[in-house]
Amino acid sequence: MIALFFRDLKLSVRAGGGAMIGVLFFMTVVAVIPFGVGPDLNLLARIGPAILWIGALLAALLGLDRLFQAEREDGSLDLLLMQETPLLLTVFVKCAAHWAATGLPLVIASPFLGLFMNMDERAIGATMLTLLGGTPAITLIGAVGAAVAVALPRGGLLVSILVLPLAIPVLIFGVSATYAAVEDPAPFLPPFMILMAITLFFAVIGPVAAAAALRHSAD
Amino acid sequence: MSENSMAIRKLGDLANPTRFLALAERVLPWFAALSALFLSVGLWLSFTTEGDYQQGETVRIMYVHVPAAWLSMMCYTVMAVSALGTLVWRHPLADVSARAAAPIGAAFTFLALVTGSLWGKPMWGTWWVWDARLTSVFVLFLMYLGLIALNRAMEDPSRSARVSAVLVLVGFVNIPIIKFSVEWWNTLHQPASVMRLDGPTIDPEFLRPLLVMAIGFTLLFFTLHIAAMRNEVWRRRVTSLRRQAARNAGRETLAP
Amino acid sequence: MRLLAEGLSARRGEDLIFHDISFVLAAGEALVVTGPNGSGKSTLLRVLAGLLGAESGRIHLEGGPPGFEHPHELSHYLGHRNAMKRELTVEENLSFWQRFLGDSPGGAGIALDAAAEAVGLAGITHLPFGYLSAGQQRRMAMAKLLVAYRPIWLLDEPTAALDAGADRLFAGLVATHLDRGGIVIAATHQPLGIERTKALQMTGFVH
Amino acid sequence: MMSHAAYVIASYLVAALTVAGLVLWVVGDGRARRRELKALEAAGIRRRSAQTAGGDDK
Repeated sequence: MIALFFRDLKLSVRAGGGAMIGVLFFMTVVAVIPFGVGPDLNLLARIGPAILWIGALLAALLGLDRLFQAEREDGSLDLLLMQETPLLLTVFVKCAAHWAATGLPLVIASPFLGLFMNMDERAIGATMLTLLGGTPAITLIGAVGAAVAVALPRGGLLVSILVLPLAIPVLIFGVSATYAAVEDPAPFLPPFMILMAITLFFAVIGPVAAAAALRHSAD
Repeated sequence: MSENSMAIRKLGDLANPTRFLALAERVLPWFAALSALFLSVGLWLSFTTEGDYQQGETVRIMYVHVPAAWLSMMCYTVMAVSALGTLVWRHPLADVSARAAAPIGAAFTFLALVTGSLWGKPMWGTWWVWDARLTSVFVLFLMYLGLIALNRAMEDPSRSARVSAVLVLVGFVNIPIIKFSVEWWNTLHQPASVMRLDGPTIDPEFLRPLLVMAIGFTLLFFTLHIAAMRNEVWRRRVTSLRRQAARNAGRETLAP
Repeated sequence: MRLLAEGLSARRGEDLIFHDISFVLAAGEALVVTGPNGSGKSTLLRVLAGLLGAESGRIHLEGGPPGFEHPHELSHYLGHRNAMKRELTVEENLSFWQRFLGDSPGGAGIALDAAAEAVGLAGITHLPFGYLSAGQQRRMAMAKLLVAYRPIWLLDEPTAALDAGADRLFAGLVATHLDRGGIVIAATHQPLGIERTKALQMTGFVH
Repeated sequence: MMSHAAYVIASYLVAALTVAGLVLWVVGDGRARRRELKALEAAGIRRRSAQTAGGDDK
């Protein structure tokens, strides 16, 4: 299993890997926003956390469709399916590797983009923390979509369409926890705990559902 | 006629990567030593000269910020010229040069952005504003990263060369925008004070360390660029040798 | 150890691909499945590998190691595709599968270099897999069968991209595996050149 | 004014780190490539001629 984790990590940083593309997409999306809403620093500071979250959500979805499709195309998926090791463990490890290669860089890049958005230190810290807690959930939800769409040609867009509605709760609680940390009356902890609960929930449900979808997609 | 063929041979010689490697071997130590010399003198000067009465100590940030910003544009210009070389003259080293320059340019642009940010906080009270100069430099940074990603995404360098060359040339539009953004738009960023048609307006007290640092950084860039080009030539050699090895492998062992 | 298939039939969509196939293979025996295109050779192998559900019938193992319910957990499957990553070196690919698959009880895989040697491609394991020719890639995929031990080999058109020399080499590998008490099921157009084989002729259905 | 000194030091530090990173990358990359060439040469693989080996594999 450790071997699988490191293989996927290696693949994502090798030529054509998705690790760097995700961060680049994140930066580009966030950089485009001020052109749209105008360079008003106060406004940017107010909407900054939300924009970072939406950007991270979109960037995290970017490479997800390849999660199982690449394995299927070269026949590795057959071998992964055949083993006595539970398939959901395999799926979970693949998700972990995918998150480490694409989700974690987003979390690390978010403070820099927070500065661009004129956010203060508190807001940046809160955004980073909520992204750290929330992006695994996006990956795990995305794994289900990727598993469902694995046998489809041009499944890439479909994965985003399938996954985005499911990821909305993550977005809601991620953003509200961040705002709760910045604005005084609202407490930070309750929405953040709900966010963590969502992540844990999908850490269980995601691999199970993805494994079931993979089993039935075989032909 | 013989003159013509001589010229062609000359061009061919220049294009020969083996020649380039030999040349690089010879000039690299000199470049490295010179840039180290200029940078250390520049560092000494930049910490011993007086602070500005208006900007105080922070003026010292200028001595790294301005050279880095200058290099971020020069590096892109080098890449654009290389891209022309790839598309028009089909010079084999041109693509090598463009590829090797991209990460270095990205690093210097990053440096310009960070030092600018560190300068902006005490002067303007904010890390970042979305004014024309800063935004266009940030766009330049994204372009560098995009080009690096494009170069990495394509396995075969001879095919990706033209594609990325086209992209580099299209992106060159950004360079004059960066240069003149401070004059065309009313921005927070101060206007140019060194590279002006009517001579520098900057006090000689600051100009001296700045120039020495700029020369040092430029030399450093060329040192790194030549070394990175050499690495790229080697990398391609390794690739072609490996393909050759793969072709040879079956034949020996299975020949009856 | 015996591998038994009883009354297998499989369906793809609405179409019945094959019907009522039974065989028994003891340790050291090979089954060569032949038949025209579309007669269901690949489907049969995928059913045996547990990748497709059988419409009816069952596959089971007698006298196998305890704790393994399904024969496919004790099987290598070499499909049409090689299950190797182009971006990684041969060595990285093989060592990944060696560590990921692990050995089944009753045997041990051989070292990577020895496996590359066995398929006649020693010395190029440091190359990215994508640099190899189609035949070399296929041979490296066969090396995968050697680095982790599995008693049952399920081979789908194993020699499709191979030249005559590699064909013989592969027949040698299969023979060695059979000698050690393994079971081989291979679907193929070409004769494998192995003795001690049972034959299964797939006819398919005429529509 | 003390805090301003911190900004100056920070920017020089970032500059030093960036330059050091670049130099390390270039040197390390060069070392690795040279090692690979050596290994290939030791394996007895040689370039057919200086002309064709510009990396543009035909």
